[in-house]
Amino acid sequence: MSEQTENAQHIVGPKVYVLILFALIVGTLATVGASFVEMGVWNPVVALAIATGKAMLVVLFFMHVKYSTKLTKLTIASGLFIFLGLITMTMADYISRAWGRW
Amino acid sequence: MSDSSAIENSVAVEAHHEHPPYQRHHFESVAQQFDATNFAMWLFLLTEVMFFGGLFTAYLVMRNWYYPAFVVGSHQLSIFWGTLNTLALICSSFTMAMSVWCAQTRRKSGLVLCLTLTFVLGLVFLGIKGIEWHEKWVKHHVPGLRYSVEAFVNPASDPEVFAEYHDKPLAPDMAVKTEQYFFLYFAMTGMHALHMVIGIGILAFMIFRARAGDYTSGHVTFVENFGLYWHFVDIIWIYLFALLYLISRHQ
Amino acid sequence: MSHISPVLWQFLVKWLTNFALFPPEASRIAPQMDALFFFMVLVSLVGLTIVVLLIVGFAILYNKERHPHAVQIEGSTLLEATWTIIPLGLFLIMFVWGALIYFRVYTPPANAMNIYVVGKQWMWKVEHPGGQHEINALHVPVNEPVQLTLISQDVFHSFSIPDFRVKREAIPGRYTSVWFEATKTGTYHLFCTQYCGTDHSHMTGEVVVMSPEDFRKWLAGSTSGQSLAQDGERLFASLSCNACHNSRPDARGPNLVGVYGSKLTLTTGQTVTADDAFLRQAILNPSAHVMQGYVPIMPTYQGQISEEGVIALVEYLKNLDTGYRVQQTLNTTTLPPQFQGAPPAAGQKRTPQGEVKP
Amino acid sequence: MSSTIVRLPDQSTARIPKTNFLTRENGLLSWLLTSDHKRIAMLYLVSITFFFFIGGALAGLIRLELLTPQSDLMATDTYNKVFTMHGLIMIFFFLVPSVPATIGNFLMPMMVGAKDLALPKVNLLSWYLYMIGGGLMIYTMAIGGVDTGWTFTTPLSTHYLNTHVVSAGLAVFVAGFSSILTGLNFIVTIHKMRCPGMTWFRLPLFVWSNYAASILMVLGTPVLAITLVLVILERTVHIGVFDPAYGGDPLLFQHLFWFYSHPAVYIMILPGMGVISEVVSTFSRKRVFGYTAVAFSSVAIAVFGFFVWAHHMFIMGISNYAALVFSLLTMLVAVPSAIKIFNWAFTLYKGSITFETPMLYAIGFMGLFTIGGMTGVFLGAAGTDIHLTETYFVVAHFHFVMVGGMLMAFLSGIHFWWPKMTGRMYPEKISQFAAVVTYIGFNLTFFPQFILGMLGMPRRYASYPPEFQVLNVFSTAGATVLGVGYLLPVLYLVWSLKYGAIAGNNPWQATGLEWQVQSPPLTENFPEIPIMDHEAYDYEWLELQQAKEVASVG
Repeated sequence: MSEQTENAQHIVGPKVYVLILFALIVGTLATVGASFVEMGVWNPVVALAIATGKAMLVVLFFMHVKYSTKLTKLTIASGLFIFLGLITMTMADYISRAWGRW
Repeated sequence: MSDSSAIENSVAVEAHHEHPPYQRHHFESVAQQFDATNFAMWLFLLTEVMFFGGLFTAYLVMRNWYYPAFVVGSHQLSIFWGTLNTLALICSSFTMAMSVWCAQTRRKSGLVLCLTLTFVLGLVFLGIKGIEWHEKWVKHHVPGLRYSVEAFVNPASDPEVFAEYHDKPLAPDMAVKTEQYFFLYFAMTGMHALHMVIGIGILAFMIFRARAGDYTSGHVTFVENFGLYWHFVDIIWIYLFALLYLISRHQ
Repeated sequence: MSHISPVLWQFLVKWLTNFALFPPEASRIAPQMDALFFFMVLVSLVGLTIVVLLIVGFAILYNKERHPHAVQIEGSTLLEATWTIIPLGLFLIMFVWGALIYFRVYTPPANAMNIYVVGKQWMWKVEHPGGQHEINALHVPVNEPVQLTLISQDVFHSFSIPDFRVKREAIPGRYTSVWFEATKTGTYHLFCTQYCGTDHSHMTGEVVVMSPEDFRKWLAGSTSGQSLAQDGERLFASLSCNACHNSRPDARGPNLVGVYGSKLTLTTGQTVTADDAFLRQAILNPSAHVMQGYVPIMPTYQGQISEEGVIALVEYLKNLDTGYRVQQTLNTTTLPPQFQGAPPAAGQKRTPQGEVKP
Repeated sequence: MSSTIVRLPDQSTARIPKTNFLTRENGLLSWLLTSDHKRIAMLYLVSITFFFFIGGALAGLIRLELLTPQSDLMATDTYNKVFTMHGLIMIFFFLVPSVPATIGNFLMPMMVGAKDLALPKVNLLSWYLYMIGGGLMIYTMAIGGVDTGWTFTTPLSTHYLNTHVVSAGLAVFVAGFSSILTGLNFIVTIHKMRCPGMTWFRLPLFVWSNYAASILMVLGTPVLAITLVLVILERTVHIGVFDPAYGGDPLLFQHLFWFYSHPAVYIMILPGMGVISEVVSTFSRKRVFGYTAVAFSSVAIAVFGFFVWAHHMFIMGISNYAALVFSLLTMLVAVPSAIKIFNWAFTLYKGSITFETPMLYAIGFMGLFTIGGMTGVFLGAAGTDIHLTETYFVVAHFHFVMVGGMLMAFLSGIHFWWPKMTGRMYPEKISQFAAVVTYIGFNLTFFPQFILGMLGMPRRYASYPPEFQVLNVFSTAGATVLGVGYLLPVLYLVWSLKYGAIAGNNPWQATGLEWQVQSPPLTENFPEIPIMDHEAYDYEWLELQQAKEVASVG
C-alpha cells in the first residue's frame, strides 16, 4: 500500500527538464534577437512561432502532456479550437469590412 | 417501524478497502482521484485560455488598426527588464517542474527547496513588474489615471521619455491611440500578475505543507495540479512578452 | 349593446378598428421582405401542425388505456435522415433568400439622394443636403431612392421605420448606411430601437412621405438659407483647412477637388475609394489615411468638430468640383458655435489630449 | 386509474426511509458546510426560486407599465432599471443555473452511478459564488439599480450612465464563475466517475445534454468575465478598447459579449432538453426514438452554438461577408433542435402514454419550443432580421424559448424528480391544473408580442404609440394568469413536503439508476457502486427486475 504512488503516469526526470529549460532560454534569446532583425510582415510571425514553440515545450514536457492520456490531449485541442474560433471569426469580420463599401 | 423495503437499503455499507488518508470518500481509487482532479485542472486552464482569449482578441483588433501607435508604445517598454522577467519566469517553471519530480520521487528537502525557489522567482518577477509599472507611472503612461500623449507627438517635451526615445514622433491622432496600447498592456500584464499573486499565495501554503511532508508520501496530485497552473501562467507570459515587448524592435 | 360595460365596449371598438397583423408595406423592399416572412410563417405553421398532429395523434392512439404495452423501437435512420435533411433544405432556402434581401437593403443604388442622420441622446437630427434641418422627423419624396448616412454622437441608436422594413444602427465613430424607396405617401413611425438610455422610448419621430411637388415645396419652405455644403465651406475656412488643401501646386495637403468617389493611393500602398466614411476618417484620424506623396502633418479634429460639422465638411468635399472656391473662401477664424465638439456627457471625464491628469 | 403509471407503496405502512441525505445531519451548519451534491442542489433550488420570484415581480411591473401607452406607472428611467434587473436576474440568477445547478446537481452523480460529483467542495464553492453574485445583485438593486439593459451595451454602460454598472458587472462576473465551476464539475464527473458498465451510450440523455451545456459554460463564460472586467476598467479609468472617442471599437464589445451570450441561451435550453428526453421516455414507457441522434444533436448544438454569435449584430454594421457566414451557421444550428423535436414526437409512437404533470409540461415544451425555435430562424435569416430584430418579436422569440421552453422543462423536471428529492408525491390534480394554467397564461402573454414585433413595436420602450395598446393589454392579462400558474406549484410543493403521499423508490416506473435507490437517497447515493448491465431506457429490464423482486418477496 505504501509503495503505491497515486499517479501511475510516466515520471519525467530532471535531465529532460534541464534540457527544456535550456531550450526555453535559447528560445527567449532567439525571439528577442529576431525582433531586432527587419523581416517585414514576418516579424510577428516569427515572434509568435517561437512563442508557440516555447509554449509547446512547456505543455508537452513541463505539463507532461506528451505522456498524458488522449482525453487530456483532446481537451487541450478542443479548447484551442474554440479559442482560435473566437479570434479568427472576430478578425474575419474586421478584415472583411474593408473589402466592400459596407 | 422498519418495515419498508427501502430501509433495508438504507444501511450504509462501510467502505471495505483501506484507503490512504488523502483519498476522498467518493472516489473508488486513488488513480481515479488523480485522474479526475488532473482533468478538472486542465478544464480550468481552458477557461483561463478563454479568459485571456478575450484580451488577445481585443489586442489583435487594436494592433491591426493602430500599428504605428503599438510600435511606439512597445518601444517604451524596457526590453532588458522584459527579457530578464521572461527568464525568471521560465526558471521558476523549471523549478516547479522539478518540485513535481521531487514529490513524485519523494525527496522532501528537494521539494521544499524547489518550491521555495519557485516562490522566490515568482516574487522576483513581480518585483521587476513593479519596477516597470513604476516607470510607466513616472513617464505618464498609465491610461486614464496619469497619461500624456505629448511625449509621443513631441518627445522633447518630456525629458523622462526623451532620454530613451528613438522613434519618429507620431501624428497627434495616432499618438492618442498609444493609450489603447497601454490600456491593453496594463490589462494584460495586470491580469497576468494577478494570476501570479494567487499562485505565489498558494505556493507559500504549499511550502508550509511540504515541510510537514504532506506531498512526499505518495500524494502528488496537489503539487502536480498546481504545477499545471504555474506553467500555464508561464505560457501566457511567453505570449505577452512576444506581443507586448517585441513589436518591431528593429525600427 | 349599452348593457356591456362601457370600458369593455370601448376596448372592443378599439380592437376592431386598430387590429392589424402586419404593418403597411410602404416601401419597395417591404413586399419582398414580407414574401420571405410569409414563406417562413407558412413553413413554421406547417412544421408546427406536423408536430402538434404527431403529438396529439400519438397521444390519442397510444395512450395507456388503448395501448397498454409499449413497443420498443430503437429509431429509424431513414426517418431521422428525413427530418434532418428537409429542415436543413428549408433553412438553407431561407438563408439564401434572407441574404439576398439583406444585401438589397444595405446596398444603396448609385442614384439615391443622400440624407444625413445624426443620432444623439435622445433625438434624431436629420440634415438634408439643401440645408434643411429636422429633429425627430424625416421628409422624403415618394418613389425616389433615399440613402441615409447614419452616425451617432454618443451611444448606439437604431434608426427603424417598420413600415418600410428597414433598420440600421447609428453607431458612434463610424458611418453606416441604409436606403429605401417609399412607395406610398403618408406619415410613418420612426423609432429608435436600440436601447440608448433614459429616454429611449421617447426617441421616436415620424417619416413623412410626400409627393415630389409637395417635397419640393417643403424643401423650399424649410431651408435654413445655407446648404450643407455652404456650411461646410465656412467651416473649411474657419478651421483653416485651406491653408494646406488649397489646390496650389506647392500645397502641403492633397488637392481636394473632385476627391469624392475617386480612388486614392495611401502611403501604406493601399488603394481606397474616397467615400463618406473615408472622408470622415481622414478628417478625424488623418495619419492613418495619408495619401502617397504627402507627410502626416495634419492635426486631428477628433473632439473638436461635432458630427454635424463633419457631415457639413464631407458634404462640402462631395460638391467640390472646382479649386476656385477653395482659394477664394473667406477666412473667418472662429468656429461657428453649432459645429463645436459636443460637451462631455454626464459622468464622463475627458481631458484634452496632452494634459496630464494628476 | 389505469391511465396512470404511478405505483406508490401502501400508504398505511410506507415510511420515508429514516436514513437519507436530508436526515443524515441536522442544523444550519450541516447545510452550509455540506459537500453532498444533493444538499447543494437543494440550496440552489431554494436560492434560484427566490431569485425567480424577484425577477418575476419585476416582470409583473414591466407588464403593468405597458398596460397603457404612456409611461405613467413609473418614470422611464425606473422602467429601464426594472427591465434591466429583470433581465439580469432571470438570466444569470435563474435560467443559467436553473436545471444544471438544481436538478443536474442532484441527479448527475446518481445517473452516472457515482457517490458524488468529482469535486464536492468546488460544488459548494460554486453555490457560495452564486450567493455572493446574487447578494451583489440585490445590493445593486437596493442602492438604486442599473439601467444598461442586461446586455451592458457600450458606450452606454461605460460613459453615459450614472447607475451602478460596476456592482452589477461584478455580480454577473462572480455568478459566471459559479456556473463555470458547475460545468467543470459535470464534465469531470461524466468523464471520470461513471460506474462500471456505464458506457457513453448507456448514459441517460439528460447527462448528454448537460455535458454539452457544460462545455459551453466552461469555454464561453470566461469570455464574458473578461469582457465585464474590461467594461468595469473602462468605467473606472474612462478609457478602454470599447471607447470610440479614443479609437476603441464598441462593436468589439458586441463580439466578445455575444461570444458568451449566444452560447448562453444553449446553456439555458440544453439541460431543459435533457429533462424532456427523460420525461417523454418515462411517460410513454419507451426508449427515446433515435437515442444516438438526440445525444449527438446536443453536442452539435454545443459546437455550432459557439460560432453563430454575430447574428445579434446583423444591423450593427458588421461586414456583410461576416453576416453571410454567421447567418449560414445559424441555420445549421437550428437543425439539431428540429431533430430533437421530431425524435421526441416519435418517441410517443407505439408507446403507452400517460399524462401526469411532468408529461403535460413536456408536451407544452414541445409545442412552445417549436414556435420559439422556428421564430429563431426568422431572426437568423439576415433579411428578415433587419425588420424583426430589436422589436417585440425578439422578446417573444426569446421568451418562447426560455420561458415556454426552459421554464416548462424546469417545472417538468421538478415535478418529475420531486418524489426522488423529497420522498413525497406532489398533489396530482392541482398540479395538472397549474400546468394548464401556465400554458394558457404563457400563450396569452407572449403570442401577442410576435404580432407587436411584426408591427414594429420596439423593445425596451416604457411608452409606445397607442395603436399597440390592445395587444399589450392581452399580454398583461396573460402575465397575470401566468403569475398564478407559477405561484401554485410553490404552494402545493411546499404543502407536499409534509402531506404528500409517500413516493417509494420508483413511483414512475422509470429506468434511470436514480430511481433504483431509495427516495430520498442516501448521502452516498448507492449502498454499493452499481454495475450498469443494460442500455438506457430499457423498460424490459425494469419489468424483469420488478418481476424478480416480486418473486423473491413472494
